[in-house]
Amino acid sequence: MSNGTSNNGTSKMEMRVTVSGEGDIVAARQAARQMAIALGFGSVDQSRIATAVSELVRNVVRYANGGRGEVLLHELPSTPRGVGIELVVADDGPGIADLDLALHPGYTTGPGLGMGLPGTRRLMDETTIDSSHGRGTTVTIRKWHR
Amino acid sequence: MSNGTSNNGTSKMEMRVTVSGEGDIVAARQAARQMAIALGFGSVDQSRIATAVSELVRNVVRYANGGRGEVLLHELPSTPRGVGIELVVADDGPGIADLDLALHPGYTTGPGLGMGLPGTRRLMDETTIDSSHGRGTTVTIRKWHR
Amino acid sequence: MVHVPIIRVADTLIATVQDELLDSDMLALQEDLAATLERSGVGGVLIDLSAAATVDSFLGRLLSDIATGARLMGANTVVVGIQPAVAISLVELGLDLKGVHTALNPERGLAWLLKMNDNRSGSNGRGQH
Amino acid sequence: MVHVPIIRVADTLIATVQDELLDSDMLALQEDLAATLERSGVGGVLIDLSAAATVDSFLGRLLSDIATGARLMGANTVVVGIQPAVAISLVELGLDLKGVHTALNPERGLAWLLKMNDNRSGSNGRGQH
Ligand SMILES: Nc1ncnc2c1ncn2[C@@H]1O[C@H](COP(=O)(O)OP(=O)(O)O)[C@@H](O)[C@H]1O
Ligand SMILES: Nc1ncnc2c1ncn2[C@@H]1O[C@H](COP(=O)(O)OP(=O)(O)O)[C@@H](O)[C@H]1O
Repeated sequence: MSNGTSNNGTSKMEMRVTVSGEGDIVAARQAARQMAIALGFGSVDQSRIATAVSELVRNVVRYANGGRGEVLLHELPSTPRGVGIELVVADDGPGIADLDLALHPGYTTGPGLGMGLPGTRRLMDETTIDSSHGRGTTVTIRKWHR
Repeated sequence: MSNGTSNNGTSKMEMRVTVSGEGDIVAARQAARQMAIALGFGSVDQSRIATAVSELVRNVVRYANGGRGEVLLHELPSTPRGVGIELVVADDGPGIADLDLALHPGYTTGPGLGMGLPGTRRLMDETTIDSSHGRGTTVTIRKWHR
Repeated sequence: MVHVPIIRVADTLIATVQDELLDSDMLALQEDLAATLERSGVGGVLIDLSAAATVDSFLGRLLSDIATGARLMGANTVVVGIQPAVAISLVELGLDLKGVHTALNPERGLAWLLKMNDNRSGSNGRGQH
Repeated sequence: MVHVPIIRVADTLIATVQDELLDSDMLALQEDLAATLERSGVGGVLIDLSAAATVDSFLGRLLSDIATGARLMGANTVVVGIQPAVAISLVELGLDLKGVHTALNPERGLAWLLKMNDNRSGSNGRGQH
């Protein structure tokens, strides 16, 4: 794992967590919570964000090649919707062949509950999944607060 | 939100609610209930109509560009079926790519339950959805009473 | 933003939902109830819906979520006073508020909570639902 | 690797989960609890989650598995102290920890275990859930 934080008057906050094992599930959600706190998110939103990150990074550890991937965390330019945080969880693994199926609650090809992807969608304001068979998986999630 | 009501001897009742945020979900269903009461609908029909409008306007807030759209409410020319109310909920958003899927109970691409469109169809006498990918969405619903 | 007041009566938190609340008002109520549960340590939550003229799928799901969340924290929830017209609309919408215990009025709701709580700390039951 | 301590108080094993544990720490706790249950022959397990700021589907399922495993060994499990924010997130994630008994705090949790144990050694129940 490696973190890099930069935050001064003009630039936006940004962090990166390299994923290579189960310890990085904890590292990534701590980084996410830290940034959420810095951006002024309340405790319930902090928890929602940390939970979603935990699910997505565990998927990288479980399903990607060698459990390797990367998490990018950054502050979004503020919009009428308020302050926003974006997290991008990416890997070069086998990808998700049938996305509709993977988003179905209870669907899993592993040892899990199959709630990670559908749950993430409910926990966050926006969830985009870019994946196809053999091309790796990139999940981008966003949350705003007023 | 902006309301305009006109009702005299010859012309039909008409209202309009501009949708730009979650407050307009409440505004639109209040307008719908008000018109339903004025047209003599009973309390259960009032509730059915308000519930359907609530679902449709929340969809605009959630899925349309910038959560913007419009609700037109009007009295229908009376027919053998009796007095009728028509509500048109329209937006210029991304549209619905697969309407059959969207009408399936439980299908959702957002944080909801996926009951809005199929439920609306059950609550109202007539539901027409005009939408396609990239062309916005217009849902027209009608209810009559003797 | 409208604040839904939460009052504590003996071992129960009571929230009376006004009519025509915003989604964000209800989400705030969810957070308030959870935080108050933790602080107060009471065993029951009663939500009075008798003033709500419209309950849609958002509010319906939120009521389920509040009840499930309270259960995870160790408290029971009862929803009381759903209007007849609202009940009919909810059914047609396709919601049945599964997992949410309901009662006709606050008295009956409180009686149920009392019974559930006796079961939890008392002698004869599983206090589960 | 972080070791979750298990202490025995009368007829109960108490495990206090720290924040930010690894999956493998929790799997080790599951094994430790089962082994300690067998050795000690106590009738109850209390898991205190009040320090856990994040509970995801892995931990949620593990809690269910621990409770079910303990039951198979003849002991009851109660999970106490789930934080308000965690309860709301778990519900949105789609978990309700069905089959896991919960209580607001250790006192209430112990009272429940006591009652369940009375039922076990008494005449009217098997202390099941
Ligand atoms: N990063 C990924 N790479 C490859 N497949 C994935 C990835 N994330 C999810 N999947 C697939 O999607 C399924 C559903 O994921 P999810 O809803 O998180 O549940 P779970 O992780 O419990 O299986 C997984 O079982 C797996 O088949
Ligand atoms: N106005 C709209 N613009 C774009 N997509 C929409 C709109 N209304 C509905 N949809 C799509 O149809 C799906 C089903 O809608 P609905 O049945 O109301 O359930 P929900 O709103 O809970 O998702 C939505 O998840 C969304 O993908």
